[in-house]
Amino acid sequence: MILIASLVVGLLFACGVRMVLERELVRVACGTVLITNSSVLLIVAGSFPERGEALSVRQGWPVTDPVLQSLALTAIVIGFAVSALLLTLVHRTQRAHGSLRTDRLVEAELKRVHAVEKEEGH
Amino acid sequence: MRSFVPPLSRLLLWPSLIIALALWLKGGASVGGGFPAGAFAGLAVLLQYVTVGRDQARRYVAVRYAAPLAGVGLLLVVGTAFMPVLAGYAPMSLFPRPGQPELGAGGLHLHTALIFEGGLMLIVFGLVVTVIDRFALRTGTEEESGP
Amino acid sequence: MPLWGPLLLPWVLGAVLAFLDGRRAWVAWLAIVGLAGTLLCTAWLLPQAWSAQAPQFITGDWPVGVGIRLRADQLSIVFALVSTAVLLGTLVYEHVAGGITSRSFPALVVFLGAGLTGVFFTSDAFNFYVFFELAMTSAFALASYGEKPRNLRAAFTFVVVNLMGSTLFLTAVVMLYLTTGTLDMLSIIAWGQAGPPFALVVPGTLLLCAFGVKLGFFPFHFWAPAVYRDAGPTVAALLAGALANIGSYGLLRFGVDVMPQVLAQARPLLEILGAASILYGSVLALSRRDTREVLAYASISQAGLIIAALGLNGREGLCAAVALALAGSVDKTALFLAQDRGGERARRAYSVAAFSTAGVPPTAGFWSKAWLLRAALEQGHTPLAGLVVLASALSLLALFRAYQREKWLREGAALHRGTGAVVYALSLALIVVGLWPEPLLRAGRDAIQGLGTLP
Amino acid sequence: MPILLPILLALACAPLAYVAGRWRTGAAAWTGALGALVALGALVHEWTTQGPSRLVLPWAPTWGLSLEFTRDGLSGLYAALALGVGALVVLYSRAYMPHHLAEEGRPARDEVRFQGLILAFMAAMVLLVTVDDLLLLFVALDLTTIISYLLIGFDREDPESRAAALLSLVLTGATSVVFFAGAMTLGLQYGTFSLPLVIERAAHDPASTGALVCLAVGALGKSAQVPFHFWLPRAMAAPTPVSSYLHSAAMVAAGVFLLQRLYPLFAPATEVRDGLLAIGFLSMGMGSLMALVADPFKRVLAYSTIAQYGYALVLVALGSEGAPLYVAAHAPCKAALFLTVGAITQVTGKKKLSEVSGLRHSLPVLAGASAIAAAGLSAVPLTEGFFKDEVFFAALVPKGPAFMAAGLVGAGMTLAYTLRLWWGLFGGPRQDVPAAPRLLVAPVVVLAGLILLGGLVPGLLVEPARAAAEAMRGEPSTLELAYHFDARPENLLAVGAWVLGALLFATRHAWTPALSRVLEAASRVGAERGYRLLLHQLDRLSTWLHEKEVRDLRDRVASVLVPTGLLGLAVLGVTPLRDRFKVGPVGWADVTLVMALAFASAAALATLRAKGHLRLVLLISCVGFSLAMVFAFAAAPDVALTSVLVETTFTLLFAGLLALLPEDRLRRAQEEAQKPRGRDRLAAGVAGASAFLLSWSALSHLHADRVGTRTVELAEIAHSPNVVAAVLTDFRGLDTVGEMSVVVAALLGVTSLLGLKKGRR
Repeated sequence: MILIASLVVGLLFACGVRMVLERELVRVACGTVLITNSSVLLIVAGSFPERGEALSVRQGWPVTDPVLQSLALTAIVIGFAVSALLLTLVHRTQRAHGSLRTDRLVEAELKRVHAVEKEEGH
Repeated sequence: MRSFVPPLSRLLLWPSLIIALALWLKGGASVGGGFPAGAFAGLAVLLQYVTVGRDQARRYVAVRYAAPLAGVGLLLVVGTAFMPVLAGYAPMSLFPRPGQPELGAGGLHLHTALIFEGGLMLIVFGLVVTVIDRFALRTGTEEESGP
Repeated sequence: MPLWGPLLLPWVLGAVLAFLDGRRAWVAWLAIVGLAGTLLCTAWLLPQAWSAQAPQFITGDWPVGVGIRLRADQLSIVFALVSTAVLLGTLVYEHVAGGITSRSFPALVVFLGAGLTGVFFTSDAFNFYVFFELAMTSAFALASYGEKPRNLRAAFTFVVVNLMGSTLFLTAVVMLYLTTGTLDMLSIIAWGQAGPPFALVVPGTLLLCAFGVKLGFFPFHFWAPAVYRDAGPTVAALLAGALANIGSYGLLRFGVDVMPQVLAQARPLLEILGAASILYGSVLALSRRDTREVLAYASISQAGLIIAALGLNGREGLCAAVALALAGSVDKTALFLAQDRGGERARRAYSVAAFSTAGVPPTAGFWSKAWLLRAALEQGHTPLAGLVVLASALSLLALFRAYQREKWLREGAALHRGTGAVVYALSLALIVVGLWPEPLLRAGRDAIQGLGTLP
Repeated sequence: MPILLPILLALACAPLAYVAGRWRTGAAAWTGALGALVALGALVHEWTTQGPSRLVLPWAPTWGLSLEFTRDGLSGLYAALALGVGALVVLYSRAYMPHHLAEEGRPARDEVRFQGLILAFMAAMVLLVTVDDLLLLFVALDLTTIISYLLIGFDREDPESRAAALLSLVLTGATSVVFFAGAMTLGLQYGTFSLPLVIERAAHDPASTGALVCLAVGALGKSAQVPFHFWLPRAMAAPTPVSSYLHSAAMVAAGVFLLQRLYPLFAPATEVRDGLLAIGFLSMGMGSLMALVADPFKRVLAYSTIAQYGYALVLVALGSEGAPLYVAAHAPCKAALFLTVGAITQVTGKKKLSEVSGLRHSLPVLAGASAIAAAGLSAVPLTEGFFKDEVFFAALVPKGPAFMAAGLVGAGMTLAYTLRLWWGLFGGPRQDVPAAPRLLVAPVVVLAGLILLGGLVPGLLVEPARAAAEAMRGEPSTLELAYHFDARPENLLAVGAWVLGALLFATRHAWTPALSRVLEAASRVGAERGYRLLLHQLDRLSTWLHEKEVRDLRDRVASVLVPTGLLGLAVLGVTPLRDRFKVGPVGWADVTLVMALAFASAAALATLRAKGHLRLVLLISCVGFSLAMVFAFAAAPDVALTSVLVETTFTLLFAGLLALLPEDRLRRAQEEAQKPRGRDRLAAGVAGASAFLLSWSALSHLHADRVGTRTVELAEIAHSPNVVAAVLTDFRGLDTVGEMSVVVAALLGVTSLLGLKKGRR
């Protein structure tokens, strides 16, 4: 079980990284969501071995670690908030640059750098 | 097709909100809590946006003032967390304290955690609704003015 | 002053400010007064932090580990003081420089302040993460301030790269909990002393990388030049001056305090990374034309100095790391704010901060570099000492090349009285500490005293 | 306490002058000069009435530092020089600066700033010579560096003077950092930075050669000695008062002063002293040769300064008691000559020897006074300069004929270039120019008077020179200054030098062209060339690195994740841990869990192949829902519920975003995005493998007794049957408050990014 869980964590993480490394803003945002998901999975996976009742706990019965659950909840919420922010940022960025591609961002960046250098050169 | 969807969604709004309230109040005892409640309520409003459009959805006060509601929620949360220090307790002391008798009956217990969860609900509701509202607004203007 | 004071004040204030339109002058002043109050409250805690028992409380009075412990030792207090002061200065600058253009700017700065104070005060690994995220999210939202295409570009890069850092940090915290069974830092210290020596190496590595992203040292720094260059000057000052403190504080707190055994093993690595960042930052700063890019690379080199100091054996290196972080924070803020404008006032403030960054007396930066040099020589680590000397010379060259560019001669957008006062105050602080270094030296020495169980 | 009086007075000069300047521009110089003279008076008074003493004030006890000041021969001599020449230069600048500023097109008020800087420099110099602590020495040394940078770059509209300022800053700054490294080594070796203690302890335990070399490098950089000499000629771009002060009596003197102050440390280290000796001779020769051919007057003087401090360095290296005297005798001569050429530039507007001649007719007083200064520089009897060469020769005689010959040639060349300069200015065919303002000439006359006075009454010089030598060498001095009319080697050498100098001057037209060609050729391999080459290469390296540096967002992300991944893998590889990886049992109860996990993985893998954006978003939400299922099966219903709700909201938000984005842009991005690079795959592979192995390792070592179990016990007392709720709202409620603040902060970000105002982009 440990192996399977960690394999899935690794897989989700790898897919997330692969998406973040795309050259398109929406996919980058999707990638961060996957990465967040993988870390939440890791948190919950910590309680796989002893998972049991979470509600109406009785002493001595197996219990899913409530602290891990609350950590997972917090992580989900924070991830959600940040992703919402990222989505709006994607929208604004693509409007400002007229493109969804990250290379356009780089091009704009370089253009500015060259402009500054030219200006300073004189 | 279109004719019955908007009224239906309007009909669905109130039950959804009641479920959200239930999630909030039951949070202490069973699955639920402020966060799911807020998200649920937000989803219910989202449904309104999808079916009846932004202008109709904004008829509700809570929708128009979603962002300030989130602020109120944060004040509630921070207040519940830090008010007890005025009485000499450590921050995040909830009442009744351990050992103090519980108030309330049946499934519902009065506990400051409820206020806390209520704050949570408002904040999450505020976030969801505001983001939706802004997206909806943009969709409207985008069609008019273009990129 | 109870410990929760400096935490509560910005928090409530942030919540209140969230309602208000930050473009109004009185709202900005409210935020400024609130931050100043936070600063005062933090300063009020100084004697307590220096007493035998550092002030602390556990939320809800629950047993250790169940509740969250907040604790303010000397390290926390000095970092909180400097960071809040930097935030305050930046906020005042932005307000008097011509008005805040975004509704939420003051609220976000205050939230950033709350997050930073929380990060410095908490003694619970996951709570650290939450406050860290509070600071980061405020910074994410702030990064696009100005909302020009270049600002948005910077914000996007900043958010995506730092999200990776946050994920690494979250993973590390969870692994700490899974391995040690507790989130309370003091309990983790106790566990680490008893547990197997290599058990915490994995979370330690992840933490190093996570804080590496925040602090921006080689090879985690690649986001920094673009972001510092393209974000607004005030935002760059916030990011470089205040937010980067999380990185140095985190390395000190987790490395020195919580996991000294891991730090001891990581020393060679820190040395290498430090040397690489020092060289990389100093060399790249040389040929840059854009002043802010020069500053960005200079700050990479500063970050390298900090972790090279951490990599040294013995306490002197750690003291040097604290001093470098504190002085560097004020330096960078002053530099980023001063380079925004032309004219005589800006030139003066810039040159003071640049001298401080290069480690030229009488400035605060000199003492911090002197400390590093001292620690390196004490350990017989001559290559590092040589590197420090080299870095000083190169950063002097790079910073003053930027200083001499034509832009400064333009008188048009000179610093006026108000903005000048802010940058002057920062540079004056650098000079005063340079002339009377005792506060900085005390802070550096005492901040380390209570940490960990190093020999 | 009285020991501080001259220092405090010197420190007060600059602010006082500034205040006075605010009132009336012209008052600044007079106030400053008066202040400097009062400080000088206080110094002389205390020196004559009280003799040497020390003062220790508390400063930074954490490092065991205190402010230590001394009043001994060295500090007295150098402080007097700095104050005296400083006062004269400030007065001179009163006459010089208005004209200069008008030429530069700057407001006349900037004069006050200039004078303030000169006075601040003076104060820094006084501080430098009076402190008695290694760290303080460095602090004061860098103060002089900073102020000299501001002074040399005073004409900031002039690119040349900016470049010169930067060069001097970097060169003297870098060398002084090296000095600091040396000082720090010594401080650590002896456990104190207090100079008397260091010297006392060094008597038993000699300082390490490395530290001494570091100290020497700092001093050489300051004193513009080979190979750091080239900043000085360039610094001549500064206004003349700066050159005449900094580059005669103050800044360049600081380096040699340091060596004299630290002489007891150098005394046992003969190798270091031999090195200094060689550098001294080299600077002497190089400076003199360059001075023989240079055309701009100020450059002649700059090279002469390099050469003259080469002499002083030789004297220090030989441990001669005449070393302080040499500096003291040289400074007024050089200052007077600098002031002279400054006056000439102001009157004629010319800067080169080839452009002027015969000025003696128009400027007779200046010609006379500068003749005396020139005589002093070239060690003609009846000027105090004579004695500087006498002590120099006296130090060389015991070392043998080779040294004597070198000294002879050096002194001869000094005479030759001084004659060349003076004759070039005042001799030759007559040129008529307007008279110089009196205030420009008066300081030269005063200095010339002092030079003559020192030459006529050498007894006046003996006491301070002896006291300084005593302070330097730590033993009583027997220095004698008198004219001897006999055939002692010193006299013979002096006469020989005059003859040689006269010969060189007479035949100058014959050898000048050849010499300049040779020197030009030599400059191609010189230190300056090396410095420029180094800088150039560094710049190229910097540009090259910058071009190679990652600028793409993808690479910026990869540069975080790949090193982390590799580091993680490496850590797993090198740290021995028993049973690092456990496979873990899989029972029948786990089947649902495994299935849900398999769903999540399949959906995640499918996202990579998804072409359309909508499909992509749906697949992402599939991953989320599968994970929610996992949480549900893992008995974490709260997490599952929240996860479901979040995923739903999120999917809808994503869909909303897609609706916002222009259709064609989406399509274009979609078509172009489908070209993954090999290294992206590799990066993802490394990151994923590392994430897998690291989580495996972490999950294999779960702590059995986590805090979670305590919370279960406590939940009942906390009046909350749902333990997770209890943890969220009560035990770890602060986390939740923080988390909610994150949400509000994000909300603020969203509202400011997507404002309600219409038409805003």
